[in-house]
Amino acid sequence: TPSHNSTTTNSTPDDINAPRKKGGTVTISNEQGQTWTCQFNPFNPANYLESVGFVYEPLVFVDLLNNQAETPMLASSYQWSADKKSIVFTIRDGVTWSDGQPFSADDVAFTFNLLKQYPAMDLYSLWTGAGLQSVTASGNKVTMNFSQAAQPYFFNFANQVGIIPKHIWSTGDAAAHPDTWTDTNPVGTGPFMVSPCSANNIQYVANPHYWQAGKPYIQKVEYPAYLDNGPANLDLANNKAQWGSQFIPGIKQFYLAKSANNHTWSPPVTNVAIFPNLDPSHAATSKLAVRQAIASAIDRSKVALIGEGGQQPAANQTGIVTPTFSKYYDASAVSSAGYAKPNTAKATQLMASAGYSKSNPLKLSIITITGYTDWAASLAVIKQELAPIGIDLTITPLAQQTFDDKLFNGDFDLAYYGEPGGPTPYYELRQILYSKNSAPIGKQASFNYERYLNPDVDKLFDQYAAADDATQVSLMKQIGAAMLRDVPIIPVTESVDWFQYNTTDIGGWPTEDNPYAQPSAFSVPDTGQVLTHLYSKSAQ
Amino acid sequence: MPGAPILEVRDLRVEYATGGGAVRAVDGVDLDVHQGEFVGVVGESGCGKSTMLFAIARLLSPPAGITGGSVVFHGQNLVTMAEKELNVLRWRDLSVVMQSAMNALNPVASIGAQLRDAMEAHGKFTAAQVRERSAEVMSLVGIDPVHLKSYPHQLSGGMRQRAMIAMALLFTPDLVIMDEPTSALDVVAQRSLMLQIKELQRELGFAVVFVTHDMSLVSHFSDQLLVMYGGQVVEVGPTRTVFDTPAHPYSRGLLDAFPSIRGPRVELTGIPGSPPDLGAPPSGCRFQPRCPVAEDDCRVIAPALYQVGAAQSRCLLNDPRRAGAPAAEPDVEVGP
Amino acid sequence: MNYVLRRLGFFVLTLWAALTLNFFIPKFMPGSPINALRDRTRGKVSPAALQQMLTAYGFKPHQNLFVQYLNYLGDMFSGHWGVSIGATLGTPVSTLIGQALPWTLGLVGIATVLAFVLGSLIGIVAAWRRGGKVDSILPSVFVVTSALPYFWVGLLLILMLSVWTNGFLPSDFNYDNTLQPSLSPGFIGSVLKHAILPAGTILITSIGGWILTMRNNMITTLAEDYVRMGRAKGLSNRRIMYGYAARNAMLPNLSGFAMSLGFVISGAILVEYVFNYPGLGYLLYNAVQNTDYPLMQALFMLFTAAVLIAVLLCDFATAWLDPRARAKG
Amino acid sequence: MTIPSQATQAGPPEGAAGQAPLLETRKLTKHFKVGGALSRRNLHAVDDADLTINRKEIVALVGESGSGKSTVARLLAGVYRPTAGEIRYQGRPLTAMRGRRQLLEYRGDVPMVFQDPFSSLNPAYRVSHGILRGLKLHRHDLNRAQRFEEALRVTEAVGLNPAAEILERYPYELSGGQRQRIGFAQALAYRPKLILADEPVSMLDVSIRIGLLNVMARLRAEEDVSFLYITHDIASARYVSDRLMVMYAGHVVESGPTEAVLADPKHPYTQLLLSAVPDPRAPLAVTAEAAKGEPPRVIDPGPGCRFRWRCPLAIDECATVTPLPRPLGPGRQAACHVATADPVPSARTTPVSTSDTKAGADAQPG
Amino acid sequence: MTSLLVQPTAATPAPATTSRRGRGGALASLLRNRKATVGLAIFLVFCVLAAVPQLFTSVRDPNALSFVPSQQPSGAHWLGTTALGQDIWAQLVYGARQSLVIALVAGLCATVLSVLIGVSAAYLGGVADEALSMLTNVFLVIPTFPLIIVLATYAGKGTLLVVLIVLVVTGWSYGANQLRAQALSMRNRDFLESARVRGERRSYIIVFEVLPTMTSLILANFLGAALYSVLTAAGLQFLGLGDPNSISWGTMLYWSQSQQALQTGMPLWAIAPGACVALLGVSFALMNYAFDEISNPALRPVRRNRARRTHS
Ligand SMILES: Nc1ncnc2c1ncn2[C@@H]1O[C@H](COP(=O)(O)OP(=O)(O)OP(=O)(O)O)[C@@H](O)[C@H]1O
Ligand SMILES: Nc1ncnc2c1ncn2[C@@H]1O[C@H](COP(=O)(O)OP(=O)(O)OP(=O)(O)O)[C@@H](O)[C@H]1O
Ligand SMILES: [Mg+2]
Ligand SMILES: [Mg+2]
Repeated sequence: TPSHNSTTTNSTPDDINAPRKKGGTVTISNEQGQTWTCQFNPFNPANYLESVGFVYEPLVFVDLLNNQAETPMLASSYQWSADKKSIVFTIRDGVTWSDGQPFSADDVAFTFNLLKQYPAMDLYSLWTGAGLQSVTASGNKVTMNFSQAAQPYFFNFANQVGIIPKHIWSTGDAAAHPDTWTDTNPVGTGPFMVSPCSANNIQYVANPHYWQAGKPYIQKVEYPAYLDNGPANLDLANNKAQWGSQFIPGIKQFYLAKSANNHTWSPPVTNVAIFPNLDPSHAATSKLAVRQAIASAIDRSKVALIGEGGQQPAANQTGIVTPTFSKYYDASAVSSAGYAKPNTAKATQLMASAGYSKSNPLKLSIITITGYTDWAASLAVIKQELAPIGIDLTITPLAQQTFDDKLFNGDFDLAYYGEPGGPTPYYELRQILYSKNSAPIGKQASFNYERYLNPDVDKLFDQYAAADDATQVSLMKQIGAAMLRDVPIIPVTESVDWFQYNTTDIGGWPTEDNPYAQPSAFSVPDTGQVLTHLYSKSAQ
Repeated sequence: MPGAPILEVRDLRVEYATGGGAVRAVDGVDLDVHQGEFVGVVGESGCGKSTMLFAIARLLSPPAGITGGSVVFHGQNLVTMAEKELNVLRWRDLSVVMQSAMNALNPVASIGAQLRDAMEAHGKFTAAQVRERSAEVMSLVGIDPVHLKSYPHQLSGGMRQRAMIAMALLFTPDLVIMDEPTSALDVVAQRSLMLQIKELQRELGFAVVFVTHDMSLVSHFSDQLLVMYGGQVVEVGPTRTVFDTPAHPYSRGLLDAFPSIRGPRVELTGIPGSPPDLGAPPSGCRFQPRCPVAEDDCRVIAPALYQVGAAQSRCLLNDPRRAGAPAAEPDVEVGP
Repeated sequence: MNYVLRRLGFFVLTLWAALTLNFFIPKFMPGSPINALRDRTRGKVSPAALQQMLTAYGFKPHQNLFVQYLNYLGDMFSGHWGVSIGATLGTPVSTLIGQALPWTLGLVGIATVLAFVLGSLIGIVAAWRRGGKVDSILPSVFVVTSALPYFWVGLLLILMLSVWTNGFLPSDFNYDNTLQPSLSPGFIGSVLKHAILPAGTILITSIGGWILTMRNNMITTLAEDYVRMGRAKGLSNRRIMYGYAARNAMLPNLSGFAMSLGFVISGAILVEYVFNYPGLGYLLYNAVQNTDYPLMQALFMLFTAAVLIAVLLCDFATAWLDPRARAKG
Repeated sequence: MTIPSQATQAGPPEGAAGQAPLLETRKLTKHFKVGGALSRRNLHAVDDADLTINRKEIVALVGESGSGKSTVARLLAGVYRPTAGEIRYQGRPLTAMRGRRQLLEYRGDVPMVFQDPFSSLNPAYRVSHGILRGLKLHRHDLNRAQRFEEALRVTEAVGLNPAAEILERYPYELSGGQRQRIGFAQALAYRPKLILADEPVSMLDVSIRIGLLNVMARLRAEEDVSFLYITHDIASARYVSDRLMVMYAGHVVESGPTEAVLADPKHPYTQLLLSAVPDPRAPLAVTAEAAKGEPPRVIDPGPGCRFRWRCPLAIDECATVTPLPRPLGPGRQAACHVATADPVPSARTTPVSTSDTKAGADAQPG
Repeated sequence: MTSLLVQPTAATPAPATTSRRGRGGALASLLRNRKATVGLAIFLVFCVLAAVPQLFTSVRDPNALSFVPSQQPSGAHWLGTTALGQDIWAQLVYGARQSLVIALVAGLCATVLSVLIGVSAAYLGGVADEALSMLTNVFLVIPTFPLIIVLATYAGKGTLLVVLIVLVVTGWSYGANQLRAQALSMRNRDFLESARVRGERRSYIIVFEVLPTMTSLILANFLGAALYSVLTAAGLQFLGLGDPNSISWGTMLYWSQSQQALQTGMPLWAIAPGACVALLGVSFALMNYAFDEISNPALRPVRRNRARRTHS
């Protein structure tokens, strides 16, 4: 039975893990468009980014950027059953809550059972979707039983759910309605505590009871509220803030050129793609030749360069994000399918086979979201590239809500959109391609907006859960092949985890060479990892 | 009339500056008012009566301005006086009653407040003194002092006019200038107000310059009558003289325009035509275009005021040289 | 009394109409808070959980519309405005509004009142010195400033006093983030410094209107007989200017002032947006962007009620200052 | 120029006997709601007014401001509907007229001339506008050219020359007198039987007034038009009218041949009114205080004479019983409990002495 | 309900018409006024830009990303290029059309609506008046800009049509109120009474007797509504609630703001379109004010006259 014992997985260079002296402050610049509400309920999706990772910690941290490398957190180890329907966590000893109370397996079981009681808190549908049946604690062990193979959900329950203290959440207001409890003074096991929070700024201070001895090195984190990118970027450029997580237009001139200590590394994690409407009611886009033509015509690197200012890499037709998930990527399949390079001639020919030409162009409209300036720029490039093959593209930017409405209900020809991902391409592609995620036109589809219905592909996804590593890789390659064959969506660029950082005083940042966590401040619980790695140079 | 006049107006000229050039609304008016005298000023609408009154009281504001002449009141020339000195004299010695009391009373202040205003501008008075004096003048004009608390719109037209007169009499001035104080009123109310003014004048001894367009109204009340036409005085003299033997064709026309309720019914003619445009007055005699007895040289020669008996008239026909009568000095001063 | 009742009747009716509009407009618009929240969580959280979550926070779109309407009306009046279901999910709307209100009141309110008072004063003086130097250039200048777009003036000010001068004046937010709110001089100084540009923007764009209307009213009033009467009475110039002319000229402006509060709010949105000022306008902008019905509705009601109350107060003030208005009833 | 020829003639003119009068009202009453939507209070603008206008007759209606004169005119012109009572035109009740057609016909026969020459012409149009519109509505027999011809004719008929040029002008280009003549011309264009003239000259300068009165007299003589001449200037009423009606607070208090009423006013109010008229040709008769007080605004009145507060002759009965018009001499009526048919002996010599009164001004009903 | 009414500050129409016609028509007197001439000149310049933009720039598709992004002003690009590579001057020129269309169409429609509702309310009186003025007052009091934002955000993609509708819906009430007050004051004017007594129909009286006398107020209202539309539409587009694909000044502002033009050294990108909005607004405001001066001579600039000097 394969088991993961995580103590060996960390292979980062020594200097990164070398002990540091404490001290220093990090300021995060991550525009939220609103002032802080000072609520830290880790199950409130509007503000869990400010508590999970900082205050609340998961059982195991999974590093998406590093082949799912795992770091044991509140669970020191775990053991799957053979059928992967049951998992036993061994809970770490010697952990205390930030209020000094001891942490135990009870807290873990309490947390998961609370999610059952309050479905609103079950953000990842563990009890309803993943088939979680029971969570029990005994001694320092916590056992979770599932009705089906649950390996793909490991990422969700082990990595994403922050563990909360029973002694707080089982009394008073918190017990009465934990789902809407404001949790203004969060007590967690994480490296930081909130002190104080105001509408304009959250200040975190180091948790003196933190279980990782000597950590965190950084003693204070400032998280100011920004209403707009402009000032947030300005603070980054001036080193008023050291940790940035948003798009900076003209980043070279505006940010990198300002100081040699300003750096950026934005690793790709998912795709931004053209979603064609595959429903037969949409005659043109449900035609394979048309989709193939589009996929062949678009010069993805040009879109990435002009539309995204080179800050996002080009995507490929398999939908496997590279280099992040290169392990699942089959480059030869791509070239043999003819999508390695843009091919206008082939595209023109395909269009001709569908009955369109430059003189008799196919009129298509593509919806996108108002205000996504980089997307608009990308689409402008795409429009220019599609014109010669006989597609007259109209770009229709919509308000977010209207866009969502049309997208979810299938009321579009083409849509420009990106979906969330996970530790492997499985998560993103299953959302997009799995037929159960679809819905008839006029009904809200949950993820499969293009309405791709292919039982064979469904089967591939179904096998994935119980499969071992190698099989999983092969399954993903097969799914990539389906992407090349059916062109259900047309990935154009890869969306990234925006990340800018300043090294004047702060060291220990995740880098391309040492991608120990997703680097953006909006990736949880990765923030916790970053925060325990950062140190102040002046304090050394 | 005994003694020197308290008000001597000489050659008063007023112009309105307009886009289309100056409008001379008052053109060389002379006027004397003696102590306790009642001087009636009549004329058609737009002939410059109000303008003249405001000029006398120095109340004109742009675009109107005095362009010449003098107004000597108690020996001081008001035209050249500084605003400060003028303020001392105003209301104590010279008060004004305006054409429409509705507009002349501040709509947002009570009658009492407006009386108090006037008093406080001219000295220190205790609240009690103010109250007492206000009640006194209100009773004088026959209004219950409870109305001191009333606002202008709460009073009837007649009461408003009386309140204005009460205000004018606060300091028992020597001269009260009245601009058609009765024209908005009914015949009955008009009559009673006129009688009251006359009565007060007899009691308190102030002089009145009373403007109206209704000649018959002043017939019983005024001592001197001044007939204005086109910004000029066309006839002036003792009231009875003017009524009995009007010398100017315009005065005659005016008198002919009143049907009587008691005399024999005769056909009247009125005066054909309309008053002159003061921006471009006709050459020669201003009345000449409407005059039934106009002669050729009326169009050329601007007549002066000629003495005709006790009165003076601005008509060439009254020119003693023309009539062969002994030459009188043109532009003789008003008054006997 | 009758007058007061009539005005109150109007107040209630208008508020009701506005509230009803406020209730139905979002109902018939596309988009839903769930979708907005999905976007916000970058799709990581399952729609089902979000649905549950919103229900937990009191969002019940499937209830009978009429019941919803009645509940809504009741809640609006009783101050149970619910909790935000947008980007600030779970925060009581009253808290959010409570946080933003002082800033808007402080910045926009003071700037607007200042513009009104200063503008009126300048207008009065200009009309009084009719034909003077001030009066001859004043209308042209302020006709121009009164037609400038708020946001553009804001951008210009930012460019000139912040960008070109290397942040001589802060161009965003209400105070320096590094400071903790307190009554310390440093904090107050920071608040004031942050307020200069947005307040200046409001002042520049709104003062012109007041100057012009006040000047025009004043000119009309100065031609009234009672002003002349004041002179005839020998009153001092000051007394005539303020006691007679200005007081009367002010009356028609009062209701205009109340009405203008509505425009203030619109200006506030743009100004707060340009200067990233965390006030009510910004809150509304965010609420709309995030389909935050409870917040939107509470704000909308607040704005309407504010304008209505202002109108009502100005009505009563007018009635108090103008006996004629009282009589009309 | 026509001297008011009927000056000496008393009673209805020729052809009246046996034939219905041109226009007649019975108990004409108009109440207005006052004081807002919820109020039930009524202002009695006109109460039980009987009046008769014969062919080729000028009837003057005099009274103080607010006595209801204009309301009568508007009732007759069909602007207001009577609260009660009846208007008969050539023997036919107005209420019997059905449809726009018949009503238009009536309007054509009985036009109105307004008091204010400055606001009775639409400033946006040339003065011909009103006349031509009127012709278009009421003279279907005329074509465009004929209508213009007719407009020229009536303009000349009211003494405006050159008519063609004047019709082309805008109202502000005319003097008040000229505008008021246009008002008459408009009315005349319909070939009316009766012109309702509501204070047609009171806004004009004295020098112009008489000219318009002469126009009225001439129209009656030459075009056989009757007039209801509303005024508060009794002297001018005497100048043109055949019969005189005096209104006080919504009641017709006295009526009769003009000369007769003036020579011997029966109602104390008429006497007061007469005494108040200034007459430069007669010496001032009294120095006594005139009657104080003002006419009441009649809101929901009780019974009794409405003049009683100001009346020097008031008796107890006046406060309880509303006096009805009583015949007092040939063609004459007065609504007074006290008045007698005998001539008041002193009326001519000291006409105002009767008004020497201390009637309480403050006792008016509100 | 009437005390909400903002009494029109313009003089009553009768003298207004008088003084204007007196000197040869509204246009002539407008031309005599300096403010009006300046306003009109600006307006005409924009009209020309809107009518034939291709005369002023060689760029044909100003939204195309045809140039090197973020260039400073030069001979080739008078105002430089945007961060996306569009010619700013060309966008400015082509943007005139939409702003102008919005101003004129929204202004016109709002005015028509104000006239319809305001005048009918005043003239019909009674229940109709109560209902219509209630409606007017509700729209007056409801804070319009928030309403506009809500409407524009949800009503689809913020196309020109949506923006226009929203502007009209929210822009008519002020004028309606003014016109109602004005019409109410005229309701019992003798010339209307005269028309009624003449036997005219109600509709004729409203259209042919009442309206012509209110032309000056209606025109003033139109200018006001146009000004409101220009500024509001620009504000909306600036907030990103317009159609970001359209070529208009407000949209330019939106893009420049979202690309932080001010902070990234391209101030012209933000300032120039704003200046155009401001200029167009100013032109309407100038004409409107000039109109006020023309219809109310008291407001005109005075030179201290000769007369006054003699005794001051
Ligand atoms: N502001 C002004 N601008 C130009 N001319 C004016 C102005 N005010 C008055 N006038 C002219 O001055 C002349 C005299 O006006 P004034 O008011 O003195 O006449 P009036 O005799 O008092 O008339 P009324 O009897 O109507 O009161 C008139 O012809 C009038 O046209
Ligand atoms: N439409 C109306 N609504 C309410 N009250 C009215 C109306 N018209 C007239 N009244 C009232 O009816 C009474 C008589 O008015 P009317 O106009 O008939 O008087 P009048 O004799 O013509 O007065 P004047 O001489 O002032 O013209 C007055 O008290 C007036 O206020
Ligand atoms: Mg006058
Ligand atoms: Mg009347």
